[in-house]
Amino acid sequence: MTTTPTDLPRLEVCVGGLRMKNPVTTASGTFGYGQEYDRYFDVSCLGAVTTKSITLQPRPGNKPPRLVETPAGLLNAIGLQNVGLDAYLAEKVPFLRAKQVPIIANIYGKSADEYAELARRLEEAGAADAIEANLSCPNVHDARRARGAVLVSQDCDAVAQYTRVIRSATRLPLFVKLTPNVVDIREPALAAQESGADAVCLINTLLGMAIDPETRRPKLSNVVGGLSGPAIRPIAVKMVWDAAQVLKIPIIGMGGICRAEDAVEFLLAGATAVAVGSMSFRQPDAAVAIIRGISDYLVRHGFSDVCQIVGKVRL
Amino acid sequence: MTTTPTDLPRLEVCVGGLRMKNPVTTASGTFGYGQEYDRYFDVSCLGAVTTKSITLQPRPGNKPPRLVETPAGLLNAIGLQNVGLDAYLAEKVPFLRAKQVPIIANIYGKSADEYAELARRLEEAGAADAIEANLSCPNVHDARRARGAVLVSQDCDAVAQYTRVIRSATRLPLFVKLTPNVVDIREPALAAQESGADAVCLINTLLGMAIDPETRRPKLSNVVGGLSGPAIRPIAVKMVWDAAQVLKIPIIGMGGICRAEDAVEFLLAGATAVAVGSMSFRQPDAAVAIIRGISDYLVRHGFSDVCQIVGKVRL
Amino acid sequence: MTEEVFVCSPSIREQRFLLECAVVSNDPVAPSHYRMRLHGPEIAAAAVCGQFCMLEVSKTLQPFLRRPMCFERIHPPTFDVLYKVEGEGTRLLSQFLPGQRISVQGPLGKGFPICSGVRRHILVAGGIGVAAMPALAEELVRRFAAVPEVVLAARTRDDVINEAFFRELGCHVQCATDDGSWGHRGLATDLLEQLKPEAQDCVYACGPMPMMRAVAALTAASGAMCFVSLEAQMACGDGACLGCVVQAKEEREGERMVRVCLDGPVFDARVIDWEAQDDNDAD
Amino acid sequence: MTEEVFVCSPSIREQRFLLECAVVSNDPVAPSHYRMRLHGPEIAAAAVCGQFCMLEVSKTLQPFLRRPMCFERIHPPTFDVLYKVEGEGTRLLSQFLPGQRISVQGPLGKGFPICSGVRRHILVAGGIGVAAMPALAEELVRRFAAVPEVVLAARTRDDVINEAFFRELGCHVQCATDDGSWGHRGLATDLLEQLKPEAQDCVYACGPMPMMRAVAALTAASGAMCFVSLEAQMACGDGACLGCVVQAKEEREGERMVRVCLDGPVFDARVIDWEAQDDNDAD
Ligand SMILES: Cc1cc2nc3c(=O)[nH]c(=O)nc-3n(C[C@H](O)[C@H](O)[C@H](O)COP(=O)(O)OP(=O)(O)OC[C@H]3O[C@@H](n4cnc5c(N)ncnc54)[C@H](O)[C@@H]3O)c2cc1C
Ligand SMILES: Cc1cc2nc3c(=O)[nH]c(=O)nc-3n(C[C@H](O)[C@H](O)[C@H](O)COP(=O)(O)OP(=O)(O)OC[C@H]3O[C@@H](n4cnc5c(N)ncnc54)[C@H](O)[C@@H]3O)c2cc1C
Ligand SMILES: Cc1cc2nc3c(=O)[nH]c(=O)nc-3n(C[C@H](O)[C@H](O)[C@H](O)COP(=O)(O)O)c2cc1C
Ligand SMILES: Cc1cc2nc3c(=O)[nH]c(=O)nc-3n(C[C@H](O)[C@H](O)[C@H](O)COP(=O)(O)O)c2cc1C
Ligand code: FES
Ligand code: FES
Repeated sequence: MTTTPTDLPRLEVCVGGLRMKNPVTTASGTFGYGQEYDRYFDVSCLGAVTTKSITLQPRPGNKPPRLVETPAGLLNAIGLQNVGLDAYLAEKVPFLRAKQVPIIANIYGKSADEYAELARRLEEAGAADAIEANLSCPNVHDARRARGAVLVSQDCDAVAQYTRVIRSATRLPLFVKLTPNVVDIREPALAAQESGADAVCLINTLLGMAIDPETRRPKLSNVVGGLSGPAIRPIAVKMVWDAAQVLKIPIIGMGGICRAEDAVEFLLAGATAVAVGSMSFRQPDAAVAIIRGISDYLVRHGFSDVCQIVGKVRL
Repeated sequence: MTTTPTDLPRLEVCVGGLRMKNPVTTASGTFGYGQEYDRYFDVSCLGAVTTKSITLQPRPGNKPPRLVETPAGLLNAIGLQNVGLDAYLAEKVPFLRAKQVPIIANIYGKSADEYAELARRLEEAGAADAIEANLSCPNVHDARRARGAVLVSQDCDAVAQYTRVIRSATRLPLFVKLTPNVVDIREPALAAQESGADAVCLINTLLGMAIDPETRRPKLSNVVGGLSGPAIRPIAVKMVWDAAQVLKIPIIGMGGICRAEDAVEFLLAGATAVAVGSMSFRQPDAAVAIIRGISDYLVRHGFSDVCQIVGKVRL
Repeated sequence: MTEEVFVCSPSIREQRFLLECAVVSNDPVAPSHYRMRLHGPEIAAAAVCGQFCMLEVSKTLQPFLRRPMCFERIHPPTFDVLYKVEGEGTRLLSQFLPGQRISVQGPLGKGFPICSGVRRHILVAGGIGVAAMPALAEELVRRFAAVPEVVLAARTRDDVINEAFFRELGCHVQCATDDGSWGHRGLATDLLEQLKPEAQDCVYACGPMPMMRAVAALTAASGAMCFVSLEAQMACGDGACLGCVVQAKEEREGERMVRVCLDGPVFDARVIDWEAQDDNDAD
Repeated sequence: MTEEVFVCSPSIREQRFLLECAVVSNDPVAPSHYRMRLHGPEIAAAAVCGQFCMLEVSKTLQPFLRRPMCFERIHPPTFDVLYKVEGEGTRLLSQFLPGQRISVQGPLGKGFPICSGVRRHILVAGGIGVAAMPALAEELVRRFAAVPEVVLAARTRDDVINEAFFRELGCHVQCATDDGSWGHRGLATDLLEQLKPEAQDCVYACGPMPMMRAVAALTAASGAMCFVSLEAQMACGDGACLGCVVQAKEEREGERMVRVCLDGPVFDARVIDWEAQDDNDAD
């Protein structure tokens, strides 16, 4: 493709079969089902909308308090409160379909079969353009009792098994979302790739905890929560870079992306697309500014296509 | 012990055989060898001074740039630059001994035997009151080539082996410092305990990375660095709490402690003592304010002894 | 009566703005309490009493989240927020100077329902809860020429805010202080009890959790309507993060949790499961 | 000549302060450049030209680290810092108002050696490097009644700072701008070359890395003494973190790395391994 300096750069990316008109989606759980933010900007300008984790049955989530602000970050223990698959299909999908924005449906199940059923039914209903399997939610376990590797994606064999089962249930692009609470992110990432995942999503939140000195009680009712926000960005960039060294499938990078430069950092580290998470809470239209900023960056540095910078950190 | 409300609370703690007049030490690598900070306050008021990691031979460390500021944190890749054991003994110990402040000598070796030799020689020279074995430095490996579990403390068997070897070389209280880049901190912590450690130190920095979008190069010459500062505090508190559930030996807690309330958070989570790290860079006398603030906290809440709050988070 | 309650609730306003507003003034009104007047024509025009906005207290990423503040007064093109310095965010807020700009997201949430046919409107505010009341009082006066009765509770005399304002508006005002330095020595609920709210009356309350629990119990017993304005730790303010929930007494649309930011912050007191509320959340 | 250099260096001053200083003024002096005058009697009394201080630009934890700034002028009880808005920290700095307080740590590092017997003192500043020069010029005038020669390089005419100041001090001033809008069109080193520094002369330089490398090469060739003031990313400012190192040409006391904060920021140009310096660090 030839471009003249005045052409706008090409932002389109293809992530494991999902075409996105730009590399920016939203992080699951930080953007509702899109409608909440359509009051601030037209969400159809996004590369895709990633939904809050969907479960087969509605989930009430954890008791409050569920949020604690931390230095440059946020601890949450929502506990996957969500409307459940049926209500998602009936109430949330029509809006997103009317918007004609690609849907990455994030799913959570108590077993590989539940994930598979969710994927199958979402595909049947035409209610997703890609499936993101959340194998890494830190907030569905009782922290008072948990021990050892409790998240599916802390166990490479489990990642492989879950991925295979979900893979066999759907032809939609399948993304697997991993936890950063591992020794070496390359291992679960490779396990997902080898079992049929079309992309991996890095990173989910890091396990964290906060205690109120005045009451001497944990600040979260669930004791432990997941840490997100700019505080964790260096950790996320490192994991994306690590994984990009060994993966053939693309990566959706996330963790503390606040501005376009942060998104560019992830792209350079090796992410093909990025997700804006907690920053949407602070600035509901952050994703729009980031899309625009990536385009400006490419122009400023003389690139005609966003793919030209993916993984192009200069060592 | 009976106290009247006007008595000052007892701050003394005993950490695996090391008596500290208060529960506050400094984190290795953030306080030089004490002398640097004696210009701001009398370092003999500390519970102990923990030194920069000492190696058998002087080390030049990594090439610059070695530091990047990150949101509410700091990425470093110093690479264990230090004067080496001989210069430590000749130049640094006399000052600390004159100050009569307990010395926690942090050591780093390329093999278990090097650690053992360091511990033996430090004990012989009377140059340490406790040994902190840094089994978790993220900055001595070439990030471009590293793969899998590269830090000793990411491998429980290695933790056990190293601890046993060092243990056999010294009768000084032996502390083992662990990396947070593991699935379950309880495992290496237990391995250390069962192999003769007198305490564990949690946490070293988290692996992280930052890329400059303008130059497209890593911001650190060593590509990858260790993340510290308030950004990581919730992660550190969680790990201390996790480990405290299963350990019989005490914990020295660290990671983002900036103010007295942060220190109290670690004590409540189960640390017997705490270390002030990166915050000393911003506020050289932070540790003093923290000691004072812990005392004020105890008074305000009617405690007569700091040990009364250790591990006393109310679940 | 449940239907009635929901009928008179205003519909969710879908209009939301994200605007840089100019600070008109930002002055202390009591020890560690400030009032900030903001110029924000679109937000002021859209806001109703009881709704709130989210303020970006710093351009740096620390604090990371916006701070929720209810509209104390809504006088287009301006609106006021009254706030107490609690921590870092509100401390930063208190340092804004006239002429500076601050990013405001709002109006958010459901405000106070303005029901016709009410005999007495009784406003009960504890502590900084008084921030929610002036806009409501003005609205009641404007709509019904009603003269609300107002109960203001505070720690001490210096912390009693807006008393003169309510009197000038024609309200019947009673005060309570913990130390008896002004008005009744004791609780807001002591005074509310003396007012003997009945079935035709409507009580609006905002204050610490124990006060609101007591007001809810008292009104439930008397059959008066009662609306409470709740607080919770918030991230998005828009119903997206599901962080700000409080437990409801019954399932509503399959959920036991209601979101303070979207379903509230004003709730019919009968909706809330008061037993499940934690006193430590509010001060 | 190496000995000479170390002999005339001032000894490390062990006096360090950590003080809240009052902002006397904080005014723009050129596009995105400001000068802040601080009232800090102890620091001003202890500081020497070429040393620096670390400013706490925010009371929040973001930015987390202090910002290093050299002393532009030292006039006890006040001192000045001249700074360019580069990012968040300096932007916050530019928002301080007279009367506000800011935490200052200093004086830090080793300043410019003031050597007697020098024939010509030549000061070369590129960009914001000019911040290091006024205190030095004043000191040279005071100590030796010397009239330094000054070369100021900047991008464009508007960015030339302190020219009038140096002239009033009696210095011989030459300017260079990238675009030729003021003085010579070209580099500081063009002008330095014309000045033909010789073995008895002393050149003091502060500016972007390529400029300092060129100055070092030029003076090395001519045999003139040369002192450069370097920058590096800093955390502690006190020699404790080992973060701010630059590579030296030879091992000194067994180490190849020197710390900008403690061994510098002013170095004899011959100490530095110029090949190892990365142009991207300085702008
Ligand atoms: C809908 C709503 C409307 C509000 N309106 C007002 C108002 O008009 N005037 C006013 O002064 N305050 C109001 N608040 C409370 C106000 O948002 C908090 O006091 C403020 O966020 C504290 O921020 P901080 O950084 O100063 O304190 P922090 O340092 O964040 O915390 C200090 C203390 O305040 C508590 N706190 C922090 N954030 C919140 C929060 N979002 N809700 C409740 N408690 C919190 C913390 O748990 C802690 O105990 C409102 C809260 C909500 C949810
Ligand atoms: C000893 C010393 C003295 C200095 N004196 C002055 C002075 O008198 N006037 C002045 O304007 N500047 C001076 N600087 C540079 C100044 O410290 C940086 O410009 C400032 O820290 C940038 O902070 P920021 O938050 O605005 O930018 P950031 O957002 O932190 O960074 C913006 C850009 O500045 C670079 N930068 C950040 N920190 C430093 C640093 N410590 N050193 C060098 N580059 C940095 C970054 O790499 C980035 O490219 C000095 C630096 C040192 C080490
Ligand atoms: C309040 C909140 C809720 C979240 N819920 C989910 C979820 O339901 N499913 C999921 O896979 N990730 C969830 N996440 C994780 C985010 O999708 C994302 O991985 C993480 O927050 C890191 O990105 P950020 O730092 O940009 O927020 C949630 C995060 C937050 C803050
Ligand atoms: C600049 C720097 C150098 C460090 N050097 C060492 C070291 O030599 N040995 C070690 O065990 N830990 C080292 N650490 C880790 C700290 O001791 C501490 O574990 C970590 O920084 C977390 O604490 P903090 O967040 O309070 O800084 C270093 C940390 C920093 C920031
Ligand atoms: S604050 Fe996010 S749902 Fe209410
Ligand atoms: S800044 Fe810490 S050693 Fe120089």
